[in-house]
Amino acid sequence: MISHQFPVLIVVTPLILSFFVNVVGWWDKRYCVPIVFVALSVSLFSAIGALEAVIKHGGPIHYHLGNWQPPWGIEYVIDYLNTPILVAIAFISILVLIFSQRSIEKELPESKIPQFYTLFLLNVTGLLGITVTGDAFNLYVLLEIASFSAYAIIGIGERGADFSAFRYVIFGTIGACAYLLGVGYLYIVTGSLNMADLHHLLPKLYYSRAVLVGMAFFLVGVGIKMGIFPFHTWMPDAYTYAPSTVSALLAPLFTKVGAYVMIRLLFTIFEPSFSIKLYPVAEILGWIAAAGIVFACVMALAQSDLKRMFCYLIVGEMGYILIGIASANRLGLTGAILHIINDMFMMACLFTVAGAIMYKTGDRNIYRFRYLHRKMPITLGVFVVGALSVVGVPPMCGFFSKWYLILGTIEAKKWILLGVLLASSLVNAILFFRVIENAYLEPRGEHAFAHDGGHPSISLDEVPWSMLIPMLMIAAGIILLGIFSGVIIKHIIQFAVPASF
Amino acid sequence: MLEQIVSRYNYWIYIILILIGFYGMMAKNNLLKKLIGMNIFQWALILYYVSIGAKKGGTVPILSEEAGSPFEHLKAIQCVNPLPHVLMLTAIVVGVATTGIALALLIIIYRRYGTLEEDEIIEELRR
Amino acid sequence: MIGKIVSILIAIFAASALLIGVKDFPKWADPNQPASLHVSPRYIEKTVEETAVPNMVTSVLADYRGYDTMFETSVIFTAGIAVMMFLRRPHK
Amino acid sequence: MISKWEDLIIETLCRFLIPFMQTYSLYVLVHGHSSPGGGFQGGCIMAACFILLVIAYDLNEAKKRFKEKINVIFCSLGVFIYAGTGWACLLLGGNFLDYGKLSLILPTDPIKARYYGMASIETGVEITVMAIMVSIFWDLVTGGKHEEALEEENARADCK
Repeated sequence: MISHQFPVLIVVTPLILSFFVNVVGWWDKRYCVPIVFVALSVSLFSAIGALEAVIKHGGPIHYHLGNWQPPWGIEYVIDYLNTPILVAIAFISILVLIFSQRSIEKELPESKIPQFYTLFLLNVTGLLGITVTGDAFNLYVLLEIASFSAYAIIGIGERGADFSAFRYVIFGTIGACAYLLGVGYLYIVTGSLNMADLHHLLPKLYYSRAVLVGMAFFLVGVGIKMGIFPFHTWMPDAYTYAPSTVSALLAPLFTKVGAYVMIRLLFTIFEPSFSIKLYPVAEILGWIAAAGIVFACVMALAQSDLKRMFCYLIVGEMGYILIGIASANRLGLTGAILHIINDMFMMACLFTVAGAIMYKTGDRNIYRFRYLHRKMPITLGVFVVGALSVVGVPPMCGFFSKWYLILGTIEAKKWILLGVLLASSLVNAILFFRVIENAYLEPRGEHAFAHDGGHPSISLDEVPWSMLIPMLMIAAGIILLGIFSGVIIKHIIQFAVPASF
Repeated sequence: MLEQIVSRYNYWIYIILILIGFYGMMAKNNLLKKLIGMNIFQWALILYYVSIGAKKGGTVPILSEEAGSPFEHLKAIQCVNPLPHVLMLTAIVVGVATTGIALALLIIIYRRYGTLEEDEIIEELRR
Repeated sequence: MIGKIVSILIAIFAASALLIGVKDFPKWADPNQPASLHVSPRYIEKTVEETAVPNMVTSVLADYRGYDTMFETSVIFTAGIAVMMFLRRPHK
Repeated sequence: MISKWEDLIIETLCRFLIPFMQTYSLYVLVHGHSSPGGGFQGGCIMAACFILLVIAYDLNEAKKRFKEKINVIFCSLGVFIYAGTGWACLLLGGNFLDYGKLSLILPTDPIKARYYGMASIETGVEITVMAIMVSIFWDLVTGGKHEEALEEENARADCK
C-alpha cells in the first residue's frame, strides 16, 4: 500500500517537515539539521522506491492527487525520464546538507540558521516537485517555491549577494511569467493544463500561431531559469556571491531541473514531430547551444575567481544538454538525459570543493592556491576527479555522456556542433590544468631549499570530516556512475527517450 | 483589422501592459521602479487569464441556494469559467510574495550601499 | 541611452510576438471557446454533486486543484520566512 | 509610522472598528463555501486589523496582543493544518488530499466530508496568511528592528 504512495511522499514529506524546522529551530538550533536529514532521507527512499516501481511496472505510473481524474485534477507521473533525476536530486541534496553544517556555521550569523534550513528544505521540495509533476500549472507554482527560496538563500551571501539576488528576482520573474504566458497560450486554444492531455489535444492545432508563440515563451521562460546562453546574465553573479553551501545546492540542481523541464516540454507536451520537423526548434537550440558553449569557454578562461569560473562552466554544460536535444536522435537524447544526471554530480563535486577551499583559506582566487596540495590533499584529490570528469576522461561519468552526445551529433551530421563539443573539451582541459598547475606545482626557486619533503611552513590542514565525507561520496558517485553508465542506459534511460525516435 | 482588435480588445490591452511593465523592468535605473515594472508585468498576466474565463451572458460561478433547486439544471454556458480565476488566485499570491521578498532585498541594499540607483551600486561594488 | 533603446526594442519584439499569437485566439468572451468547453464544464455542472460546495471557485481551489493551493500557501510561507531571514535582528 | 500618535479620535475609532473587522474576517472565511471569500481573503482582512492596530497605537501595543513567538508558530501552523489534512487522507487509505476518505472519522458521507475537508484547509490558509502578512509588515516597516526601531523613533520625536 505504501508503495502506491511513493510519488507523493517524495514531495510531501520534506514539505511538511519544513514547517517543523522553523518552529523547532526557534527553540533549539541543533535540531534543524537532523529534521532536514530525515525529510530528505524519506524522499530519497521514496524516490528509489518509485524507480523500482517504474522498472517493475515497465512504464509510467500515474498518481491522482485528491483522487480526481487527470484533466480535472492534478496528477503526478513517474516514468523512466524523471525517476533517475529524482533519485539524483535527493541524493545530492542530502550530501550537500551534511556538507553544509560547518560551512554555514562559519558564513551565516547564528540567528539565521533555522530560517536557512527551512528555505533549504523548501527549495529541495520545489525541485523535487517540478520533476515529478504532470501538470503544467502545478509546475509553475513549484518553480516559484524553488525560485523564492533560491532568491532568499542567495541574498544572504557575501558583499554583492543582495544586489545579484535582486537581479535574480527580476530575471526569475520574467522567466516565470514567460512560462506562465506559455501555459496561458496553450490553455486558451486547448482548455487543458494537464501535460498528457495537452499531448493529445495539441496535434490538431499544430498550425495555430498561438501554439507556436506559446512554445516560444515556454522555451524562453525555462531558458532563463536554467541559464542557457543569452539568458544567463543573472547566474554568474548570483552563484558566485551566494554562501558556498547554497551554490553547491543550487548550481547542480536548479539548472539541471530546468534542462529536465525543457526535455519534458519538447517531447512530452509537444510531440517530436512538432518540435523538430514542423518548426526548426531543435535547429535553433543547436545554434544557441554552440554560441553559448563558445561564449562560456572564453568567459571561463578569463576568470580568476574559482566559483565564477565554474558558473561559466555551467553555461557550457547547459549547452551540451541542448546539443543533445538539438541532434534530435536517440543517441543524442540519451546523452542529454545521462548528462543531466552526470552533471549534477560533477557540479556538486566542483562547488563543494570550492566551498571547502573557501572554508579553510577564505579565498577563491586561483592564483593564490599555491601549496594547497599539501594543505588539503583530499579536497584537491576530489577536485581532480571532478575536473577529469568535466574534461571527459574515460573512467569518470563525464566521458560517457559526452561520448553519446558526440555520437548523436555525428549521426545527425551536425559537424559544427561536433567541432564545438570537441573544442570545448580541450578548453576545459586548459581551464582545469590552470587550477591544478597553481595548486600542485611549486615554483622552481623555492623548491631548492625544501628538498626534504615539503615547505616547512605549510602543514596538513584538511577540512573537517563532515565536509570531507560528502565530497568523497560525490567523487565516488562520479566514478561509479561512469562504470555503471552502460547499465543505467540499458535499464532506464533507453526507455526514457520518446518512442518515435 | 478593426474587427480583429475590437473582438479581442482585452488581449490587446494586456499586451500593452506587458510592454509597459517589460520596459520598466529593463530600462529603469532605479531598483524600486524596476520592481514597479515587474508588478505591472505580473498583473497584466492576471488580466489575460481572467479574460480567458469570460463568457458572454455568463453569471458568477456561485450557485444560489434560495431559488428553488437550480443545481440540476445548471448548464456550463450559464456561468463563467472558474478555472482561470483559481489559477489567478495563485498568481496573485505569487505576485505578493515576490514583492515582499524584493522589498526586503531593497531595504538591505539601501542599508548597505546607501542608494537604489543601479549604476551607483555597480560602481560601489567595483570598488 | 542605448540601453533604453535596446530595451524598448526587446519589449516591442516580445509584444509583437505575443500579438502574432493573439490573431489565432478565440474571440473574447466567446461561450464556445475551447477553454470553456473542455475541462471547465465539469467544474460548473458537477460541483454540488461531487463536493457539496456551491461556490465553484472554492471547490476548484480547495478540492479539484487543492494541491496547487497547498503550494500557493507554501509560497506565502516561503516569502514570510525569507523576509524574516533577511531583516529580522536576533531575538533577545 | 510605528510610534504612538496619541490621537484620541483615531484610537477610539480603531478600538471600535477592530472587533468588527475580525468578525467580518471570520464571516468571509466561513462563508467562503457559498459566497465570494475564503482563506486568503479572510486572512488578509484579519492581518489588516493587526496592521491597523500598529498604525493607530504603536508596535508594542500590537505585539502585546499578538506575540512574536505565537506569530512564528502560526506561520507554520496554518500550512501544517493544510498539509496535515492531506496526510490524514493519506493515512486513512486514500490518495493525498482525497477528502472523501475523511468520512471514516467524520460522521458524514464522503461528499459532505469533502465540504468539511475544504473548511479545514481554508482555516489553515487563513492562519498562515494572517501570520505571514503581519510578520512581513512588521519586518518591512521597522527594517527588522521591531522594538529598537520604535525606541529610535520615539527618541527622534523627543528631540523635536
